Amino acid sequence: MMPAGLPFLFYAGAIGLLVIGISGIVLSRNLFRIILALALAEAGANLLLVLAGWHWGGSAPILGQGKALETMVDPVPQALVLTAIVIGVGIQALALALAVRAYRAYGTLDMRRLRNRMNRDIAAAAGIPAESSRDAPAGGRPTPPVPAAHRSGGGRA
Amino acid sequence: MRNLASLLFAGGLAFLLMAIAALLPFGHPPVLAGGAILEQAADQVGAANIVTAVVLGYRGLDTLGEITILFAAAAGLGLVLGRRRAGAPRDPDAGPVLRTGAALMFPLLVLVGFHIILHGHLTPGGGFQGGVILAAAFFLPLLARPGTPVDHPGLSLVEGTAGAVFIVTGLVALLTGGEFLQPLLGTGTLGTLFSAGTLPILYLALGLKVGAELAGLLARLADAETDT
Amino acid sequence: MSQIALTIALPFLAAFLLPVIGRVYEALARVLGPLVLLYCLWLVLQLWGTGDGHPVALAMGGFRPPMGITLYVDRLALLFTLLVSLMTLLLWPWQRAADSRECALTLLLAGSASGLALSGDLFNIYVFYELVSVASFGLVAVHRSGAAFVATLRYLVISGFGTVLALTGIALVYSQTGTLNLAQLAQLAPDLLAGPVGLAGFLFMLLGFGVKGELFPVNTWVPEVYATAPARASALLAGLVSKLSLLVVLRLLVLLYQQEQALQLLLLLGVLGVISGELAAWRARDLKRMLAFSSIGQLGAMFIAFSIPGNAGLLAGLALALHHLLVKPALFLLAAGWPGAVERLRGLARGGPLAAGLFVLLALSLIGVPPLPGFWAKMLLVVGLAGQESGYLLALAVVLGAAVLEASYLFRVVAQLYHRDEEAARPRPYLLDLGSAALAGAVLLSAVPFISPLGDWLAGTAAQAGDREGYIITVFPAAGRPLYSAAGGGKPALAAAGPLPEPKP
Amino acid sequence: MIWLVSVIVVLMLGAALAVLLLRNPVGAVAAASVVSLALSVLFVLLRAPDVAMTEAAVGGGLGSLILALSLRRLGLWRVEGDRAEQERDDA
Repeated sequence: MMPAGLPFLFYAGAIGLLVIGISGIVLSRNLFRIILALALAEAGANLLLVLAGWHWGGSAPILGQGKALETMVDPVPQALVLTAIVIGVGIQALALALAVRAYRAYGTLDMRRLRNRMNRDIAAAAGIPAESSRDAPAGGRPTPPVPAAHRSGGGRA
Repeated sequence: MRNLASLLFAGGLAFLLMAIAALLPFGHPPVLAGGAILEQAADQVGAANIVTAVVLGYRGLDTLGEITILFAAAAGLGLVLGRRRAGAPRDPDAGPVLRTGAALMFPLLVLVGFHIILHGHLTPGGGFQGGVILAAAFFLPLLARPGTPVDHPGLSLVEGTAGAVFIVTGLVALLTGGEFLQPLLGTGTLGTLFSAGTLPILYLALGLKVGAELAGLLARLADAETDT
Repeated sequence: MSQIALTIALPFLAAFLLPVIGRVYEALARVLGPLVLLYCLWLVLQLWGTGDGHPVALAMGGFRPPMGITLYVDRLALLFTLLVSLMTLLLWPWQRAADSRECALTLLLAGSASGLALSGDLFNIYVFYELVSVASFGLVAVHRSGAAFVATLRYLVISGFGTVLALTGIALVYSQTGTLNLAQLAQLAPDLLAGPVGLAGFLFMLLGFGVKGELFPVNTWVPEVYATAPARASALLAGLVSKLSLLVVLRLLVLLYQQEQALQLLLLLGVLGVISGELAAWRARDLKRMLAFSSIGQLGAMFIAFSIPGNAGLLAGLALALHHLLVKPALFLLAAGWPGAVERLRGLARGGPLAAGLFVLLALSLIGVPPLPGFWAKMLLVVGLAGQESGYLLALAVVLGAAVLEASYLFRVVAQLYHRDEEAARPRPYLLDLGSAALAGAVLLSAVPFISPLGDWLAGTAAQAGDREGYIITVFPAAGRPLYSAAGGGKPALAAAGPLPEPKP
Repeated sequence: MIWLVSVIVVLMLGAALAVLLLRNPVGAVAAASVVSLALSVLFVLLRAPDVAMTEAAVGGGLGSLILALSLRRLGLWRVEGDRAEQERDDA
């Protein structure tokens, strides 16, 4: 017989990870933390997916160990999660590489500041005076300059 | 304003998630496609580890897509980070303890990695897990001696051919009258090393590809001086 | 018909081998991608010619549905596979062909886009969708400026967020039904997915798969990416990839969620997309941004069309999508050669009369001026909306208002282009882009006399795509039920399966 | 069983919160790998040994390695953080 609270605990873990991750993605301003939060939310979704095929008292889906087929848990979600984990780490690596380059270019990891700088560069490339970028902070100081060697040419013409 | 909107959005999603959590079938899943696979995997694929049968057999196209995503991520990463500047300084060597440790660990990790890959159709483990270990094995010496030049062409050769082996195995089935990615060579005896037809070959290709891709990715990320 | 899988496999194979071949024989690597795409194009055309127009289901790996992955080839999927090969070939990054990685990513985009069009499996759609995303990340960052990196990064974070939502949605659907096969899901949906969990699954999948379709709350990446990416990558994303996202939403709606709540939700998001996109486009001061925002608005109109119950909505949505697929990339290519801000386009028509003329033609069609094809697409939407109830009438008002806004901002650009008494600005030379745009304009014009047969053909395609029963019967021919349960365990579908080995005790 | 699961779930969620709340990025990376390891234990309990191995190797090992390497490239690899600079990043 299954302990009453057990599946609930698993689901609470999955939903909890998802909620923490999603709020981290949406509310955090530090780029590095957003990337970490993305991984957390993904882990929560993976756990939810494995739970979708799990039942109490099941055995691992491996033949030849004396377990009956009927007791095995659903192998499909496990295969899906294998795929999802590997996809997630690939995207994470790409995100970090981009974050490194963005940091080299603008000297900050603050998403809002990065966005302002980017909008300014885009406007400059299009030949619109800088004041038109609505999101620019009123009288906001630009971030401290990065060493010139690390600057890879902000806006492109 | 924007902050408030995103707060509301996140809050709404969180509330929705918690609300539906109460409605989920706790631990009583409807096993539909999975049940059919459990019943027939031994006959159709012949892998003792049914997850492997699903990953490489029933959902082989997903797995092809997945290694391709890793490939795309590695290519994108190379595109973003650029080439190494000529004459850029490198990190100093690690101490002798770490160097010797790395030298000792290398063969061990390679052995474990291949073992996990080649037994993926029998026991838990397989191409991804073994590939990660292989990548670690090749990254370890780099960590101990940052001056060692990374053989990126060699890695991309392994990566390319391993990926091609995976696809060509699938294409052979297509050209001999089957469907794309259909397993070949029969199923063999369940539970032995040479069983499950082409699955171990596919897993080996997959493991090598994942290993080479991750090793290249790690090497690029570790090299602090790429800039073009 | 099995060969249709080659449109997925061959681009992947070529992309894997490209770096290896490039080291040995560079000239071959340079033409390998276009050659493969040409072959795919030829293959799809041939299959089109030999097929009888009935949908076909292919079991990947020889595993019968619902165990294996199914590819579903109907007229719509075949059309999209054709368009994928054609568009990637036309928008191939010729100018930057030196970098093999960019070619490889474009090939991957083509292969995964074909996969997305063909796939009949929920998780397989997710995988190909992710591959499209990851390939496009690399492609939009190739300018390697700081702005491009930040834009790509924001695009990546929003896509990653969408990934999580889509995966959650799939998990919810799986927890209700225990299958991923779209045909089987279509059978089970009326019983199992009509509840709140199923609907929440739809919301999550819609938001997740809507990121590329520039759906309302998850589209903030659009203007930045299109402003910083190379014109060809922007054209591919706005023209092709967004339509594939629409295709996924279409399949979900038709097969899984023919419920009023799901349609209302889509209608709401579509209306919000139209309003926010067109208003922002009207306020935009540079051309690329304007095109990007207007693209959000136009895709919103397509979501509105899909939310109309019945085949009329599908037809309107498909017509709008195909029209947009032709016009928007061409506009992006034209904008590539022009200086960004609208004020700086002054008198450009004298320097480049062909480009300016093309712009006028495409803009007129986009606004919906008869007798251009854009008019007929909008007409279908308006007629479809007019026949519906209250919420749809509001959407009708929004669509009509959006057309007025579109006309106002596009004419602002045209007025600048043909401004007389100023020093004429000169466009940068860009023959290749201009040629592709001219091709689109020519296709647009030559479609005018054939509107009626084209419309009939499209109506047939939409009817086929909207045929839920047909989908189920094609995938499960035996009386529309899953084979394994009908046959009670059934025989293995694999020809290669040997005698049954006993599991070891 | 139920006690084990509840301890692990609490540990996992606590570490997840720590990922978002810790000021020091190195600490956040460490917390993220704790989440991965706790998750892989949960996967073992859920009878998913393949997934558990992958999560431990990819999430716990490789993911943390990638994060650490990029932290080093960002110049944020310091255990005792420089307060002022971090506040600039977090602000």
